[in-house]
Amino acid sequence: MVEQIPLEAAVNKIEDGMTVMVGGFIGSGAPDQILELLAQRGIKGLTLIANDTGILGDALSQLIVNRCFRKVIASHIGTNPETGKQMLAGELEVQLVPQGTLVEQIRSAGAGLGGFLTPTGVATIVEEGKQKISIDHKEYLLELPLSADVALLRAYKADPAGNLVYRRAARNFNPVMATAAKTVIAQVEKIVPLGEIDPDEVMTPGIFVHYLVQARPKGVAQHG
Amino acid sequence: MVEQIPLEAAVNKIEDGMTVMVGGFIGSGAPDQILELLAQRGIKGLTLIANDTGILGDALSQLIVNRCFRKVIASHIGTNPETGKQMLAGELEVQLVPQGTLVEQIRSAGAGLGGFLTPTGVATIVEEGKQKISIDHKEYLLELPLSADVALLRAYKADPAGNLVYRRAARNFNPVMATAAKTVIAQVEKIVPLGEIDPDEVMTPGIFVHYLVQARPKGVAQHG
Amino acid sequence: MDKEARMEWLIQRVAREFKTGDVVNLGIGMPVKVANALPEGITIILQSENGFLGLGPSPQEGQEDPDVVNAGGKYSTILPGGSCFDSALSFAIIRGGHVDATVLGALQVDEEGNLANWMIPGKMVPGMGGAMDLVVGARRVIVAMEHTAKNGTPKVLKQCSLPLTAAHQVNLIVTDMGVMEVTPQGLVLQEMAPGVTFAEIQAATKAKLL
Amino acid sequence: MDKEARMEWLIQRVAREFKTGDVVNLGIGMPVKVANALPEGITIILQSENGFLGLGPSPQEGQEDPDVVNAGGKYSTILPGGSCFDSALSFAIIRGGHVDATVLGALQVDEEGNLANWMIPGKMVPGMGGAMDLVVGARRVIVAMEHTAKNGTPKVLKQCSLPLTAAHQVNLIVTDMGVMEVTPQGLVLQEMAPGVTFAEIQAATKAKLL
Repeated sequence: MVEQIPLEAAVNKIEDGMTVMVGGFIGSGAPDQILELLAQRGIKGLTLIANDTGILGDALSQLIVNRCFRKVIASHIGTNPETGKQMLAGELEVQLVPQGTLVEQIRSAGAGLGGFLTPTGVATIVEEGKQKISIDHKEYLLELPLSADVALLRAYKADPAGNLVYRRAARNFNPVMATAAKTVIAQVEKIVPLGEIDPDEVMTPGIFVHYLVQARPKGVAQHG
Repeated sequence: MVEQIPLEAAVNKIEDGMTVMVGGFIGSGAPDQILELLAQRGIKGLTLIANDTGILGDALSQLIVNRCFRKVIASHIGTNPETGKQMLAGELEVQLVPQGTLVEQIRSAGAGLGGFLTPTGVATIVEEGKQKISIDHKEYLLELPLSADVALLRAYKADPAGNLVYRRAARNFNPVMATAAKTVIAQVEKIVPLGEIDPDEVMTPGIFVHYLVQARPKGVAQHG
Repeated sequence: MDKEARMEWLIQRVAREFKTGDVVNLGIGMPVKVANALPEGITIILQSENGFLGLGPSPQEGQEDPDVVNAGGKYSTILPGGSCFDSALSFAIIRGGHVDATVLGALQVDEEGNLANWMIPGKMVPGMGGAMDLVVGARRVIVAMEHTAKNGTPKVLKQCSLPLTAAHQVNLIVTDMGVMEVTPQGLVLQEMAPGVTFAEIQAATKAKLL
Repeated sequence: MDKEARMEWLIQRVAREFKTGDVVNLGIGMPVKVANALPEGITIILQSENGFLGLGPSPQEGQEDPDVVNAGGKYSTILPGGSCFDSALSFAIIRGGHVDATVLGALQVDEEGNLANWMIPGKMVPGMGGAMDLVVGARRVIVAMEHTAKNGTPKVLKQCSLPLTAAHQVNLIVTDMGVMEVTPQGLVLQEMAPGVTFAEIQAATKAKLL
């Protein structure tokens, strides 16, 4: 059952040491208000699963700067030099995963699969420690599912049933992460009455969502 | 590049012996007009990949009655008794696959994966001949991708770029099959001008689609 | 109680297994009747494995939408707040543990929670459809069936003899004679239908009832 | 020809590799300039791996949509006929062979078609992003880069020494000095930039040019 809660209550759902998935792609479609408040709190020891670690100055990057993570699993950290600095200094564990593998690992967890075979990463350092399986004389890596305690998402609109609709490129990892965490919290621009979102328009069915946080309006209206 | 062609031209793309995916779920969302004409032609030796073999009297069932298939890969054949009759008489090869495994096999092919691990079918006859892999002390079957020469789909609307939008429960296997065949043919209720389908509304991006067939209007208008 | 009343009891009994907000997939046939028997105040979300959530009652005559059918191919409705999706997401929902309960019929079920409900070799081979995924993926698997076959043969067994749908997945068996929970120790009889005695239900069951 | 003119030649040359309707993913940086250099009459469909097809030019000032950014995080536009999707479908498109060509930069590329473009151990470790999937999945992989590193060191080698992005996947190498096709026999020099001699390009290349 989905519940609409204030931003503060959403942030309080996240505890030290948890594994947290964060939607977004270099900030686009990231739940910035949840991340901002989380960075202000003294949270520690999180494991982050996300496409990237944001771009220096944005909400997600602030969590890196504030050293809230013990470990980062991402496909790209180049847009936030602080992540690489902490990694090279041995202060942060970073596991780099090909983007298509990362999203498929998350999907795999959400879909109850035990893993999948991908040609991506064969003959690279990505294959280290992984089982290789040949199908029709082609080599694949067996990649395992990736789940989280909490998924922090951002959507354009929601209804009281928790159905989510994303907008444009802000969709990215969000709908996939919605399927793979014990607790799913979505920051949404607007909440519309039940029945106003057409069943064919829904991108994340409400059964995946536990908490909705209505975003504070920005100084400038973003979506008309 | 997508091309709009007449029904007859679409049916002519299908040759004896091909492997054909057919969208739909007990007729709902099945490309009935393509299937009807195909059944009238003397096509032979096809392999069918579909959720089911239709319900006796519908377009897909007619292809079974006319003995157009050499082999059927489906999750359920109970709604068309003719399929079971031919199978038990040894006249038709039928491979029954759990529905979730079937759709995932098709997705796997479309997504360039070498296969996936599923808990479905473990300790049943579905596991026969398949590799079993344990992950975290849980057993999974390694299921392989499933692709086709042609996918026959049905959509509600399309634009000239080939983007498809499905309606309600008629979506089912259609968008997944769109990704896994060399040639993709969609029977659509209507074709709207370019730009009229919002990018967020698209369910199958046009790059997957090769041919659009405008459906003949029915005696009774179905979708307003 | 006559047969019909006992079947009605069965359906009412299954309907009491849910709490508001539960996501439930009901098999074709008898299980689907459970939706109409929910206790007052309980609202569940029905999943239709052909591709939507928010399965509603049958449409009124003349209101049928050819694109809204349930997994049995019958005209249906989608309630406000419902959502449609493709078969890949539908089975991600099912296999991924996002369905709280599924209710299915059975040909045989045994004291280890094994279920056979999809084929009789050489005779009835309709295919498993979505049943194997549902039984493996749903958090709680409830078998709802007549206690014995039409000819009186027990269907609740020590060990299934028909090809399995899945092993060790059934949690609860509700029949027109009683309610049995599958535990590591075996089948624990939780409840009997009104008028049924322990001797009667045990006699109609091949497994020992605890 | 000066450096700038040769880089312009490179981009024009890459742009001639496409035919109308091709689905193309262009890497960040120099490859993205290829879109503006397409020969007249050629229309390709650009994929942006963060989640859409129909990537258009940068928006005019004041017209930026915060939800429409390219894979480099820069404001972008979506052309009519474009479509948005999640990252799972985006990489199904990429890995599944539905992208006709990808154009990427390289740190090193060798005569076997091996590519290194994602890390220098201990120094530069930005991550592979979508590059490993693109290089494995795209039907045609085109490397577009300056022929040598800033210090003049060859980047076209007999064998890559940096960690690979993928093995045996590069089809064509286009640099500011020439165009090399990767074949089972080795690198076949197809074309030289205006004013470049065979001796010059071979001297700047560690692999033998055929």
